[in-house]
Amino acid sequence: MGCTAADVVAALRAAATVVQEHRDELVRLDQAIGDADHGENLKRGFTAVLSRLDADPPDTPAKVLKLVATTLISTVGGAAGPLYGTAFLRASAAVGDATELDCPAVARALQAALDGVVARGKAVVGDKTMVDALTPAVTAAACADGSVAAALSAAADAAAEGASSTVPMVARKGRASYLGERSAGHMDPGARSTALLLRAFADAAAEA
Amino acid sequence: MGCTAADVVAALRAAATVVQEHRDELVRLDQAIGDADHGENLKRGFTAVLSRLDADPPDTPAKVLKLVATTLISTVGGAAGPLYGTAFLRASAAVGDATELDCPAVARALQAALDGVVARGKAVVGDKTMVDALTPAVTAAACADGSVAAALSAAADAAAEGASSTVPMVARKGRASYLGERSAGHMDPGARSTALLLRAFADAAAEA
Amino acid sequence: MKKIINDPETVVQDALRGMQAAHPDLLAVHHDPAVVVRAGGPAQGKVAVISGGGSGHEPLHGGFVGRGMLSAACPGPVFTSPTSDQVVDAIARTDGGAGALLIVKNYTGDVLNFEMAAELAESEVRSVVIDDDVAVKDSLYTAGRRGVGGTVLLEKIVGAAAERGDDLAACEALALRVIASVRSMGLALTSCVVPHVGSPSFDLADDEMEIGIGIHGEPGRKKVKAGTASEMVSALLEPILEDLPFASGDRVLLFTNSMGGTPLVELYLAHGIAEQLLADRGIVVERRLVGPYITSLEMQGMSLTLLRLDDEMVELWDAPVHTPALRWGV
Amino acid sequence: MKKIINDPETVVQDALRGMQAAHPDLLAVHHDPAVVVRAGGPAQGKVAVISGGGSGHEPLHGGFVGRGMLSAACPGPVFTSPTSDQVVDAIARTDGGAGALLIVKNYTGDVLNFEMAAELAESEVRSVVIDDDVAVKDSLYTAGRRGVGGTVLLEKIVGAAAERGDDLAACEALALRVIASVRSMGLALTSCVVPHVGSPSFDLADDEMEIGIGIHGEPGRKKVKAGTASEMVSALLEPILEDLPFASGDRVLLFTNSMGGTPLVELYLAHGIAEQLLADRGIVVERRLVGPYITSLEMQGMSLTLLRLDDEMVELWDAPVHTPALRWGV
Ligand SMILES: Nc1ncnc2c1ncn2[C@@H]1O[C@H](COP(=O)(O)OP(=O)(O)O)[C@@H](O)[C@H]1O
Ligand SMILES: Nc1ncnc2c1ncn2[C@@H]1O[C@H](COP(=O)(O)OP(=O)(O)O)[C@@H](O)[C@H]1O
Ligand SMILES: [Mg+2]
Ligand SMILES: [Mg+2]
Ligand SMILES: [Mg+2]
Ligand SMILES: [Mg+2]
Repeated sequence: MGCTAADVVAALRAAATVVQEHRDELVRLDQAIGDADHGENLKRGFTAVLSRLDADPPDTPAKVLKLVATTLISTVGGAAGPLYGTAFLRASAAVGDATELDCPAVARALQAALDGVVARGKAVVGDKTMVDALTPAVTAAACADGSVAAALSAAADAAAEGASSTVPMVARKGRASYLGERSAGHMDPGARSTALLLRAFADAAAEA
Repeated sequence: MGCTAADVVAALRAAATVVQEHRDELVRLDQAIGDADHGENLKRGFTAVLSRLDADPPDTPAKVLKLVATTLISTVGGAAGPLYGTAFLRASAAVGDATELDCPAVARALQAALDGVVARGKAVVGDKTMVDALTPAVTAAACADGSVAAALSAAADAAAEGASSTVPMVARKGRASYLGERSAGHMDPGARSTALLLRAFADAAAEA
Repeated sequence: MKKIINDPETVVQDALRGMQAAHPDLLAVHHDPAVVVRAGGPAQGKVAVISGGGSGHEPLHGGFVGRGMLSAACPGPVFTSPTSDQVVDAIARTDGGAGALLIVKNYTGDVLNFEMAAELAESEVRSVVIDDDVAVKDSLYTAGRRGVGGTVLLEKIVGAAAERGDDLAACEALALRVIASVRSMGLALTSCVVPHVGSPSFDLADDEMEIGIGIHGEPGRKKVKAGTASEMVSALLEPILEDLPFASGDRVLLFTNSMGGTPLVELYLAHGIAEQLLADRGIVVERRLVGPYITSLEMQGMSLTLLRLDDEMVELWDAPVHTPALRWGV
Repeated sequence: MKKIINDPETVVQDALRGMQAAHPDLLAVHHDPAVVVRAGGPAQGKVAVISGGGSGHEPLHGGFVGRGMLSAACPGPVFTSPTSDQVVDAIARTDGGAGALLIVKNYTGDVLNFEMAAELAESEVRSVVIDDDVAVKDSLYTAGRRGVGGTVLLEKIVGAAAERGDDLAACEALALRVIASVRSMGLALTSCVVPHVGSPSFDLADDEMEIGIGIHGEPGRKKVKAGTASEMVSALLEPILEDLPFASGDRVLLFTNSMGGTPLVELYLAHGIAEQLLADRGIVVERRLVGPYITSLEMQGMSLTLLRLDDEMVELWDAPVHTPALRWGV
């Protein structure tokens, strides 16, 4: 049992809904240590993703992921746009032209996404960025029983923990780093959005 | 018993003190229906009057009044500067070069001051201006017993009543007129300052 | 009150010192009495164009001193008209033998002080009073309409006429033509804070705006709920259009002005709406000015000014100007 | 939140429409992706100088598009860097065969998006990153210093070099020389309000100021009691002087900038103090710029920028410029 293009589209619809629901929370997190736009940026991006998926749904998982990538790159702006955009672009490349993704393919996609974020943003674990959520998620996404839903759920749990782990950190990358010590005590908005997205993907996979 | 140049100087010192004490009140009155500067304008003017009187005290009442006039004209600005300046200029001219002013001379000076204000500002009683304080003051400044102090005291009382009478009025002159009906319910700052000045002059005369 | 000042008593003087430092090639600032004059002394044979008023409206008037605009500006204390001494001094410093035209905004204090100055000055002097604010009823029951945004356009156009050598009577006649053709109105979203007062000049709730405000923190026609930009622009433009009235086919200069605290992004947004509304009515915007040119300290809000143009006004508007706040053609 | 807008979602687009209406002779505004380019098409053989960044800093960058300065500006959403599409589009619209220099303010978002654009563009592209804000420690533990006020001076000087025909390598080298010679720092008395947020970006008590703020409503180095103007100017100037460091005998351009909501009268006052402090240290102010040129919406506050000049920079600063916000010599 794998993920078809339609499943990936469904997962992205779920993600878009979650982003919209958490827009204000992400704005508030970014207001504390950044410039108060992360929720707005992602909302703009995923709203565009939805309308492009509606207009012309691609027929392979890779094409869906690539459409998401180019849409995020052209609509999100800020740091998150190129970072999430690169993540989806690399994920798309990692899964080839299979019409259905099995669990190892999903795990490869996650690993490629992380590699892309790191290549672009040069952050390491502990810098208080989305890398602190994505890194443990990749590690946790094991395919023991071959279930995509189970792998994604483990990844989402790990990402949530990773996001929580950013609270005490002092930021060393992105806008929050300007605050120095004053950045401690707040969760990183990008880590939080990564956790939210993975949870939405996991829930969608469980329902598929 | 008349007013010498020294007495006029003393009266102006008293007036300057009163203006300083009531600076904030006059600012607040002007804030309600004008532009919040009347107290500051008069304070600036009378501070300059004090320092010029200190530097070079003139030797006749007319010269004292003229020095006050030119000082107010060159330091107060706004509507009040030319109006009070003209008032003192006309008062100066009205008392000639006598070295002491008797009660009729003081009454003449007051009448001349009022005429000057009206000539410059074209306001009539009821327009909600200093004319509403100065007009009854001139009428009340009778010289029945020949006492300058008594005449000024009567003038000051009448001016205070005149100032109170401006509260319900709708302004037809000056900045407050822009407010139309909204100007009613507030005392006119210029009428209030006229009453304060006359009270200061009267008290100084009583002490002389 | 939080302001970048040392002492409320010396704000104007201290700011003038900074202005002199910022524009050594353009301005000569004199203190006691305070007068800002064009660098280089009086231009022989040219009418001196002089204005002034309370401070707190910067760049008006000092920022408009220079070639092709004002010969001198007389800055009063914040929101208080200058004294006649200042104006007399300005006339003496800039009259190059062709007399002086005084541009006076219609406020009792300004009118009285400039009037005294005209009486005292040794030069040939004419005065014009600008009263373009349609928010005030022009009747026996008021001090008449206030002079607001139209002042900037008047100073530019008459300054250009004086620069090309028009005589005093011609400058005065042109000024009266501009005054007859220009109308303005403003609104405030927040109040300003006068330094020597320290608290807001008027109160506005979080969802209110004041329509028809002047430039001195004096309250306006009425408080209303703050609506959309489109509603705000209509609320200003309609009374202006009805007043002159402006009609389809008129050629106009549209001046969209910030009261000081409104950022440029909002001002451009409002300007775009105003252009559209005018286009809808067949009124042709031939020239425009957008920015904070006549302000009320840090007040948030805007004003619109519309000038009906003729060919001569267009030519004079386009003529070279070199001042701290307006510069082109040079 | 009270603002002159119709809808937080369309603020930038609506403002761009107004900007186009206000400057039909200077600018051509394209939507989707949003790019502001010089009217008249690409100048053949001239290096295209392109910048961009989040909106809300007006007149930066769109107000600096025109002869002698920028070829194009890419306006992002309020305080959010533009996307790479916008930059790619700007390059394609303005490259006249001599390549494009991208001027990037050092923020992670701007750097990443411009970097992607440079990878995707079909033209020869060089990028320079400006990071003049001394309030931020430039270390491994930060994203590096932010690009702030120096950007305006950089765009003017490099724009003039491109206009006179310098090639891409020369423009890049000059830009790096300017970046190496310019330092800035800012403070805020009040916070701005981002339209899509609706509440202040940071809190400040009635007697506090935030020293070392950036231009995006991000908090600064520290909160302190708001003092006098002299204290404020010193608090900005001293870290700047120490950093380069600037020394007695240095020739400089002093740029006194309003964050948007601070009125001109306060800005001139602060400028006068800064000139005096520099004179006291034997630093020679040869050129100056005073006004709101790189802002943070309605934020009250100011920044100071100091550029150490050489003869070529002076010549390029003085060269003709014709943009909505800066104009001289033409
Ligand atoms: N160099 C980086 N590497 C990885 N993630 C980063 C980096 N810089 C910033 N981020 C992430 O981007 C998030 C901010 O995104 P967003 O607010 O949309 O952009 P901006 O900071 O440009 O306003 C941060 O919370 C952080 O997780
Ligand atoms: N035309 C006038 N005639 C007489 N008094 C006037 C006239 N206009 C204004 N005033 C007086 O001047 C006072 C305001 O003075 P002030 O606040 O110092 O000047 P401004 O109105 O220019 O700010 C008013 O309260 C009123 O008493
Ligand atoms: Mg952000
Ligand atoms: Mg007043
Ligand atoms: Mg006043
Ligand atoms: Mg951002």
